[in-house]
Amino acid sequence: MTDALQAATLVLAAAGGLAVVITRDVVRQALMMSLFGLLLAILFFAFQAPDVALSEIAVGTIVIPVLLLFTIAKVRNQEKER
Amino acid sequence: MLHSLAPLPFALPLMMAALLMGLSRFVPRWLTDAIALVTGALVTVVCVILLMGSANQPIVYWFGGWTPHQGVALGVAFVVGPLGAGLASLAALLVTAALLFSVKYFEAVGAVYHVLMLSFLGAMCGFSLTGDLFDLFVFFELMSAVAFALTAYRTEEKGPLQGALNFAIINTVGAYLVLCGIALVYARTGALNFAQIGRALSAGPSDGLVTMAFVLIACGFLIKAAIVPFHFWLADAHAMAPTPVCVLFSGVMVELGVYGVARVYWTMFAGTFGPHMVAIRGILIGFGAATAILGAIFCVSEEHIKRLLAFSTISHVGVLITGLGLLTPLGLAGAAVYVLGHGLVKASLFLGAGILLNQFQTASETELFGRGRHLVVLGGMFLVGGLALAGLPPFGTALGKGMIEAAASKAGDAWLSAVIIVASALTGGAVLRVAGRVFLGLGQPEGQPDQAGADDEAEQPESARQLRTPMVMLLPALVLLAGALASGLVPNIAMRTEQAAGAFINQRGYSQVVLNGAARLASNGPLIPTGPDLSEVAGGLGSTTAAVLVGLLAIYRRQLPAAVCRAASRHLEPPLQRLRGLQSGDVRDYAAWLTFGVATMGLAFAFAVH
Amino acid sequence: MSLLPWFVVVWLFAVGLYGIVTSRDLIHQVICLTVIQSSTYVLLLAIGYRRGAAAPVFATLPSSSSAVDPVVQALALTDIVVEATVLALLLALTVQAGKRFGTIDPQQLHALRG
Amino acid sequence: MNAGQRQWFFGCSLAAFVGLLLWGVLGLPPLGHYRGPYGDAINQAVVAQRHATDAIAAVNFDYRGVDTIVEEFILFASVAGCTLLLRQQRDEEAGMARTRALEGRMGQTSAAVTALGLTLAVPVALLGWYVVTHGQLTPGGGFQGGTIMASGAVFLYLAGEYVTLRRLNPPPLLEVLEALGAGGYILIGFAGMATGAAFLQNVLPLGRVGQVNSAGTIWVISMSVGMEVAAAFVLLATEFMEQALDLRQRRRI
Repeated sequence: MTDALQAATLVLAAAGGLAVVITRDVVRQALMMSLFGLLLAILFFAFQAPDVALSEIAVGTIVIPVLLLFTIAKVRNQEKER
Repeated sequence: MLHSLAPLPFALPLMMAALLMGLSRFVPRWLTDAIALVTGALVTVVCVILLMGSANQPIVYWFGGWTPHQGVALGVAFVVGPLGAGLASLAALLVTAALLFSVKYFEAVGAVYHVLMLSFLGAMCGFSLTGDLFDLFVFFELMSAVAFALTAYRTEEKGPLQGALNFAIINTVGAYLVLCGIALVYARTGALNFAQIGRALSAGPSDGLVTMAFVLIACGFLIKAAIVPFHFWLADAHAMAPTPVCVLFSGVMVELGVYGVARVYWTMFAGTFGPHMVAIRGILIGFGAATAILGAIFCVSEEHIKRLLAFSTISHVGVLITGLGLLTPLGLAGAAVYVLGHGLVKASLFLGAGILLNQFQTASETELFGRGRHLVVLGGMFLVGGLALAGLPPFGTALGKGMIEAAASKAGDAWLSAVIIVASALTGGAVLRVAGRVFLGLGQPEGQPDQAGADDEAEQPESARQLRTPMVMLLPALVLLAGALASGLVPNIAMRTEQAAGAFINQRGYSQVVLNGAARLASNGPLIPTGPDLSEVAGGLGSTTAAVLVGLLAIYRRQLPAAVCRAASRHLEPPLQRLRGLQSGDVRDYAAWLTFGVATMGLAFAFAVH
Repeated sequence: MSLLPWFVVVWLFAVGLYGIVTSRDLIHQVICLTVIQSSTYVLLLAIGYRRGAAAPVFATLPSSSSAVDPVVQALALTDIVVEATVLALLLALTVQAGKRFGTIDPQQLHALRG
Repeated sequence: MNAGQRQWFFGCSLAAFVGLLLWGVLGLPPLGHYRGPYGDAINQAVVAQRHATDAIAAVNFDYRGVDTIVEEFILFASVAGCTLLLRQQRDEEAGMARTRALEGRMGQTSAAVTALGLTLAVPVALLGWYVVTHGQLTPGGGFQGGTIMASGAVFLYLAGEYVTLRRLNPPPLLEVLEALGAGGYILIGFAGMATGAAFLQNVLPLGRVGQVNSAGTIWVISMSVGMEVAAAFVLLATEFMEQALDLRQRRRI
């Protein structure tokens, strides 16, 4: 059971990493990033690391996407102005 | 008593940084300056005391009192030896000098600048003193994070921003390489303490995992040390960072990368790599020599003074890597003395460049032509600094270089002397050329400014112009230059450093001291104090003369016979242009070079080990 | 299965590097950096994992029973903070670059050359 | 290099790099065969030595406490760096534009978002507090809890309450809290030295295993880290929020 969960999340993480990289639109990429973070958190639970999973949820799915979206909002508007 | 000083070099500046941040809105600028300066000076004193105190026996300090239990380290240790403490002292001295210089240099600088400088100091000290692999990494990261922010200090300009971005992206990838290497080492040994890892690795084979672990860690640190082909970020960041920050980047941060490799190699990998030492020596010397020569060529063909100094740092790092790569106590000791001498000279030259920038609002040699005639002291300083960089005895640079050359000829690699002489002659000659043209007005002014120059906008002043150079700006520069002279004159410094280097590379002794509390770390036997070696003095004078010739040639290159000029430009210009074209400013190119560099280093090690 | 995590680690590192080298947008590049970093978390946690062992939290677990390695988890935790902070710094640089250059395409940043 | 050259050059290098990495990682033991000794030594000793039941918190805040000090300062320096990098911009566009921007921002937020944000913020902040204070017992600790507390504040921002909060001018207070958290950690380290023990050595009673205020300094350090992390992330969010806001305003004009 654990083995299957680990294998599945590992494969999904590999696919998720690729998806994050090949998504060239940054807004969608930020959302992918946040999903990828969630996936990693599940992976960490599967590896018996609840502490790390908790951090990854807080950082990877909240803090980083929020900072990213603020940055994107700023930069996008700037480009529009030019 | 001495023992309990060990945590201070990192804890004190960090605590003061937090204090300044908390008080930043309530404390006037002069008090911020004073607190930062006093902290810097205190840390310098503490580091020097540690340097003296650890001369015969390293100081092992276990944080939290977690002494190792049956050879397993539970906590983190600082292992203070003379080389590490010496580097920490240099870092603290340079931070103090840079802070003093900044008092008048930046007019409206908030406490944030001081907070970052003190955090930088704490990180550098911790990096030099720690005896734990992951601790080394976190100090490395702190150093990086602070450095990224400081590089982009002048955010209103394009150059610093791009320089900082390139610096940050490349060095962050480097940090992940280090982390992967650490994970591999941990998987094999189940330890993070250098001594414990060294023991565990020495007992096993040097297979793919161990080799790649070393390659990844070393590449991460060598990216910070900016050896070819990882060097691209350095020129971008150094030319664009504020001058007092450049002092720290060139004077000590880059050298810490080299120190990191040395520490990692000798405390952990030397045992398992022992049978392949000859091949590994070849790899390190190869990378070092290539860096020394390429950096020197870039340096002498540059006319922006700060970029020129940055390229000269790359070249000198190459010399350091060759010293280290000889894998002998003498070579390592030479590199250590050279770090000290070079750091002080380079810091003083950067401060001089900062004074020029402050006075004339430009660092372009062409634009500055002849305008420095009235700055007698500064001109003299550049002249002496150029000579010192070229290796004029008795500066510390000359001594260190002489020791590296002696080590090279002992090891049968006498050709390295030629590499080192070329590197010193070109880098020293470039500075002498600047001194001659800017302060003496020698040669002819050049009509149009160099089009290859980086700026598409006029360089903005880093600081408001001062009518007369304030003493607080000139004094640190002069003191550092005097320090470079003094570093070559310390009684028996060569012998003491060689002794310290002997202890540094004694892996078994190191493990004994750290894990079993052995009383004394024996070096490879007693050393006899030697007087000044005549051949070293002659070598130093030779490279200085060569540097003067290079400088004169560069100054009067327009007066050469026309045929010579044409032939030179036909044969030298195209390859030079192509080389300089690689420095594209595009971070994606740099990342590709990084991958190439790691792959090359990895393949070289793979062949060396098999 | 027993080698799968190591392949995933190498894959994530390589994919992230590929993203950095081919990127046309600084924000994209910065996100690719976090993909590289995520490979280090996977590596660390997989190294410390022990089959059938529980998390090293002894509130519910008798302390004698076998648990996975807490050290790598502490390291990964530190690593995550480092990631968040470096990312914030890089994004601040990106915001500023957007203001000064009017673009965040690395190909069109032309302040440094030669 | 042009794009094509770079891709070829990089492609070949990457192939070699991946091959080398595989050569390295294939020397690892198969998954699930952790051999120790570091982790096992800690697992065996932690409850007896430190009266803490979460071994990770004990490693982070005691056995390897120095790492965490430095980690806190990486965060601290990054926040200082972001303040530095984003500061000049704010000076340029200060004054009217910002106030108007904030009003504009408020108008844009829908009532539903405001309600959702407000309902989320308080429980999230409380959860963060719980996670901070129970770090030595159950998974969690200063870092995780601090981040969760900070996300509570971010929900408030997103709910459009930023204008109200902005009037309170949080950054100075946050900076002091951040400095207290980071400096406090080092002071706890010095407290160990003041009693003649080593830097960061425990100086407090260990308490009963399983109680909230057990585990001596681990608990105190966890609180100080929590304070620093929460303040630092809120500061970061504030900095970036202001950047994003200044621009929305301009678009409206």
